[in-house]
Amino acid sequence: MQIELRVLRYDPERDQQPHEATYTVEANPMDRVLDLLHKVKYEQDGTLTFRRSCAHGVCGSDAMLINGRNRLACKIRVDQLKGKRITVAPLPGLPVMKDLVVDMEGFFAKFRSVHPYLQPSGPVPERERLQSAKDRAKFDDTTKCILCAACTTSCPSFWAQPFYVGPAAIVNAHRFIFDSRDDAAEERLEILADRDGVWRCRTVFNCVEACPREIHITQAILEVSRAIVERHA
Amino acid sequence: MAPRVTRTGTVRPQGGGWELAIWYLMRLTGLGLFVTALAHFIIVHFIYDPSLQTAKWITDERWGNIAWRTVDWLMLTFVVFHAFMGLRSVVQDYTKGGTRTVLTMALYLGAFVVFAMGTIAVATLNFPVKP
Amino acid sequence: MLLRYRGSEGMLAWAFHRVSGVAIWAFILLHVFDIWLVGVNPDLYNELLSVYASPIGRVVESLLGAALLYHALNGMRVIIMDFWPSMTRYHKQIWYVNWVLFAVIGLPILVQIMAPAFGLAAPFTFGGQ
Amino acid sequence: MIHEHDALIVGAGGAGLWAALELAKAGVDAAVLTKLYPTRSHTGAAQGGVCAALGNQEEDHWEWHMFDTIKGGDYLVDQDAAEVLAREAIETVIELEHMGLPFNRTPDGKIDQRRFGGHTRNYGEGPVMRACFAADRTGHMILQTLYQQCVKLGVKFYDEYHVVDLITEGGELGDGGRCAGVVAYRIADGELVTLRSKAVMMATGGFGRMFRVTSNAWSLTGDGVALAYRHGVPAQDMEFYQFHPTGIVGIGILLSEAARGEGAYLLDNDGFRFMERYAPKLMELAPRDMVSRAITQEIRAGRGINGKDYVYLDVRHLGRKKIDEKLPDITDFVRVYQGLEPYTDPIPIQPTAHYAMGGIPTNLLAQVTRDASNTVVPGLYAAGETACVSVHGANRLGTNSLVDLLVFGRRAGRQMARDVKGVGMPNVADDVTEPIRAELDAIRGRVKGERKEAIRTELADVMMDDAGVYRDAVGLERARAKVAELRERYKNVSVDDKGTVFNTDLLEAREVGYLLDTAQTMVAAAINRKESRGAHSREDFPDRDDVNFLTHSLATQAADGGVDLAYKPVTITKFQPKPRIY
Ligand SMILES: Cc1cc2nc3c(=O)[nH]c(=O)nc-3n(C[C@H](O)[C@H](O)[C@H](O)COP(=O)(O)OP(=O)(O)OC[C@H]3O[C@@H](n4cnc5c(N)ncnc54)[C@H](O)[C@@H]3O)c2cc1C
Ligand code: HEM
Ligand code: SF4
Ligand code: F3S
Ligand code: FES
Repeated sequence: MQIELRVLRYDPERDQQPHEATYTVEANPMDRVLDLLHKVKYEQDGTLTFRRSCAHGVCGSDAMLINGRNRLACKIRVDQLKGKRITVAPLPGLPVMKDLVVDMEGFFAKFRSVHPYLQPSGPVPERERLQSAKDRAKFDDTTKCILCAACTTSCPSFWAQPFYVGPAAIVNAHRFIFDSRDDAAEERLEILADRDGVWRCRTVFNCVEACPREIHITQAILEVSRAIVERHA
Repeated sequence: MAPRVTRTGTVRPQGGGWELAIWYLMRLTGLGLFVTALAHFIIVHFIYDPSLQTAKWITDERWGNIAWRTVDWLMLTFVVFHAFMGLRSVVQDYTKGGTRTVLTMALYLGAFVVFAMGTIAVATLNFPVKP
Repeated sequence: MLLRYRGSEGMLAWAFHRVSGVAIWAFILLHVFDIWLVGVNPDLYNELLSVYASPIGRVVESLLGAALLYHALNGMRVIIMDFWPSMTRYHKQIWYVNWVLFAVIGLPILVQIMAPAFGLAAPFTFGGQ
Repeated sequence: MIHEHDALIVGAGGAGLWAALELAKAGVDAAVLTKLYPTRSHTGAAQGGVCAALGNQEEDHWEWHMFDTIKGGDYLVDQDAAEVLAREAIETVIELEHMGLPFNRTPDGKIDQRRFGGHTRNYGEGPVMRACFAADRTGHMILQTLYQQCVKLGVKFYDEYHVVDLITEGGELGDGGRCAGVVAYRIADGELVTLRSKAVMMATGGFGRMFRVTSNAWSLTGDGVALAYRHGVPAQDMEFYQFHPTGIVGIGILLSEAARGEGAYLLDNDGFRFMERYAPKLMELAPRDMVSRAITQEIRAGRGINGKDYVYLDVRHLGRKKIDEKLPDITDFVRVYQGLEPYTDPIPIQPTAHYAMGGIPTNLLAQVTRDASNTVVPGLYAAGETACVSVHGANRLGTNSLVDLLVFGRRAGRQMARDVKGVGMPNVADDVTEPIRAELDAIRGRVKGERKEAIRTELADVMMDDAGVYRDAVGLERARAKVAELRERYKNVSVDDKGTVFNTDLLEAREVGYLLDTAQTMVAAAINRKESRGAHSREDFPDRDDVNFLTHSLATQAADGGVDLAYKPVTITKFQPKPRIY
């Protein structure tokens, strides 16, 4: 079948403004949007620029706005999008470098800001630190994050206030706050109790819809909020 | 406003417990309003018709009793906090810099004025009343 | 972006909540002012009251009631999730339930408020009337 | 622009990141360059697990692990290296746990372990639970955990810097020269950046993109091997390339061996567990080369599903609970990419190009060596898939690559930290970037050239068809001629994008060049190896020939643009070669 692929393009060396370019691509229903982008790049116009690497939804390179929602281009099939017209644009709310490539530096800075690494106290044991399967399960969901930024850039709170630390960073803080081996929860809760921390979440759930790893992000955020409340209680 | 998250990932904490308190009180006043504001609306629009609620009816009937005045004053307190703090977050979302500061201050001031007007109304209208 | 992004239930729920919140806020300003008038200038208040009781006033009140009811119900939805984060997994279901409650509670009130505007007697009567 | 660091690491996968941690801990001024953001590295795609003889589930010993590695590698493994691997696997896995890696847990809170292909108890008696895992996203967790630790220690990263050349001092690396740094292309704005350094480590991963059907990322184009090769460093054991038995039909996405580790079946068209014909003891858990060949045989015998070119992987009998707990990601892949439901449908699979056993030769300290007597190239190190120690020999066992990253990534970091103390900062001429700038400008400036896509797809086709699971002289000669032709055509390659900002078109063209180099060495070494061993399976020479070929191949660039081959002996310590039967 033929798909009309509309891509919001912008080349800082040539364009004043982003503009939409339309391509007609031959596709089959099991193709993914990434395949279509590749077809355009390899058969029609090599200047079309986007990031991609693993091509199966585990590296987080190719999150973009597809038919009005953030998704991974390599994880969404043509038949799932229904219809013969597909629109593609860069992730909302981050500076566009070129075509579908956005500047991720601010996003990663937020990730780093929540101290996303294990900080145990006490002596290092000879063998592994023991952890029950039940304790392990408490943060299982948030270990799945691939830092694709689909969530943070789908959040109206983030669009409104780019200082908002954003769902991805909170997810990664959650992963350590609820890890029984970690002893620095206090420090992270302090950071997230900031004005631009968890309180900016208005339970919009765009993040959850966008997350390609199906992480229950809002639940994680609210668990952190609750931990902050309990810490003060 | 300078970026508060730096390249090396340090954050300058701001707000401290203040944001937490507001967040929490938003929920508590929300719960309070769920009871008082909904009840209020039902009373004045469902049980009584607005056309009946003349100034005289208010002074004589509705606020003829101290319990109602207390409930309504409580509602006033909740609503002033809840609505103005709610609006504060809207303002803080969509404005920045000087505008934000001015509007936020205006909101705090507005909240005070509204709270004062409401309290004066509840407390002075034909007071003291018959028990 | 708000208009470009195709959010689903959660985003709608939030957008309505915010809009309704601001609308109620605006009304509260007016409402506190009019109650204040009761003491300061009862005649002016009564004049205002006739606007409230007019057909257009009734439409506005219905809208206000809808906003309040929606905001209150959705506010409870938010609070439930805040206190029991695992309920976020059912946020859509809660939202649908809210709309059912909204209809069940809202319709009788709507009829009651609007009936006089069409010259009909209010369908529900209570001791006070 | 010139930067300077005591040590540079090219690549931010598992191998590069661990090395960076060691350098940071030692207080060395080091930096990591990567053409992707670190968390995009393909280590994150590894699924099944990482083996270490912890013995948490049942009795196990590192000697058994060592033996399995050697036998799995069809005795081409250097046994001193295998010993290091099996011993240090244990401490590195424990160290990973200490860094925070969220392993699945046994009921008593220890790291959980599962079975994996080719890993056995008591020197081959039966499968053993040795693979430590975090659901089926072990690689993801390793990559994230190591990156988190790098954030913790403030490791310096050059994100989205594509290394396009190595800088040498005192001659080419193959002739005794020293590696003095790298030239990197900053993707954001096309700037060529010179980085001087006392020590450079290559950790650039594999080159599966040489084949049509592969589990590898688009970015895995053999950059490290090719760059070293261009400076005279040999490429070792290139003819050994692993095909993983269970890739999603057509697109090659991997369905981890963990599925079979948890008990999945392989079925032919009659619903028969055909592995019984090939490895009655280990069945589905035989090493990968055997299973891939078995599948190919079944398909050739017309027993593929409906006579087509695939067979079934069946997890239905495992039950939903086990599938959801232990294999959530791969079942998700099946749903998304095949539109099937693994609870109820068998999964069509076929072998997919997966892992390079060969690469840049190194010694046990991860120092790159340049000849049959293991002469060290000063200042150059390598670890991970791009390196060849060789712990995998002719065929890698499942999970052993992650172990390789940990053990030799760590060793590389430690060795660099030691080595940089004794040497001075090399001198680098101001104009080192000129040749490479000229090369890139030529590609960019060419108006009427050939599109790189044509070259890449033709390469992938010929390698898949003629240098795949089974090989023979005729096919390999065909491949050699084709690669030579493509190399000629590549001289005239051109791109659409003439800009400087984020020009992926240009970089992809550059990557095709790396693939052509690695393919050339692979085919040359494969033609010359007239035996079948591990993943290298010649139909015209079906038997292993220890008399003539118990040796590592070393491919270097010949003056005429062809390949020179040399051989170096395999280190044998404890285990004499025996027939490989499972
Ligand atoms: C789907 C899949 C599943 C696997 N499962 C397992 C498993 O269960 N167990 C197991 O043991 N092994 C497994 N493997 C194998 C193993 O994951 C890889 O061999 C290993 O992760 C390679 O790691 P690495 O550090 O060498 O390189 P990679 O992780 O591939 O990283 C390469 C790095 O080099 C950088 N780079 C490359 N070229 C350049 C350049 N020119 N300039 C700058 N930077 C560059 C990249 O940006 C990247 O950061 C699997 C592999 C695949 C593909
Ligand atoms: C009656 C008058 C009310 C007014 C004027 C009002 C106003 C507001 C406003 C302006 C907001 C901010 C919305 C935003 O940040 O997006 C808000 C938020 C909120 N309101 Fe109300 N509200 C009222 C009643 C209620 C009631 C009855 C409840 C619940 C029982 C409630 C619960 C909430 C909650 C929980 C929030 C926070 C939502 C969030 O942060 O996402 N409100 N309200
Ligand atoms: S939480 Fe989900 S959407 Fe957000 S960055 Fe992680 S994987 Fe992407
Ligand atoms: S979209 Fe944003 S507001 Fe909260 S629920 Fe998700 S972070
Ligand atoms: S390309 Fe890796 S997530 Fe899409």
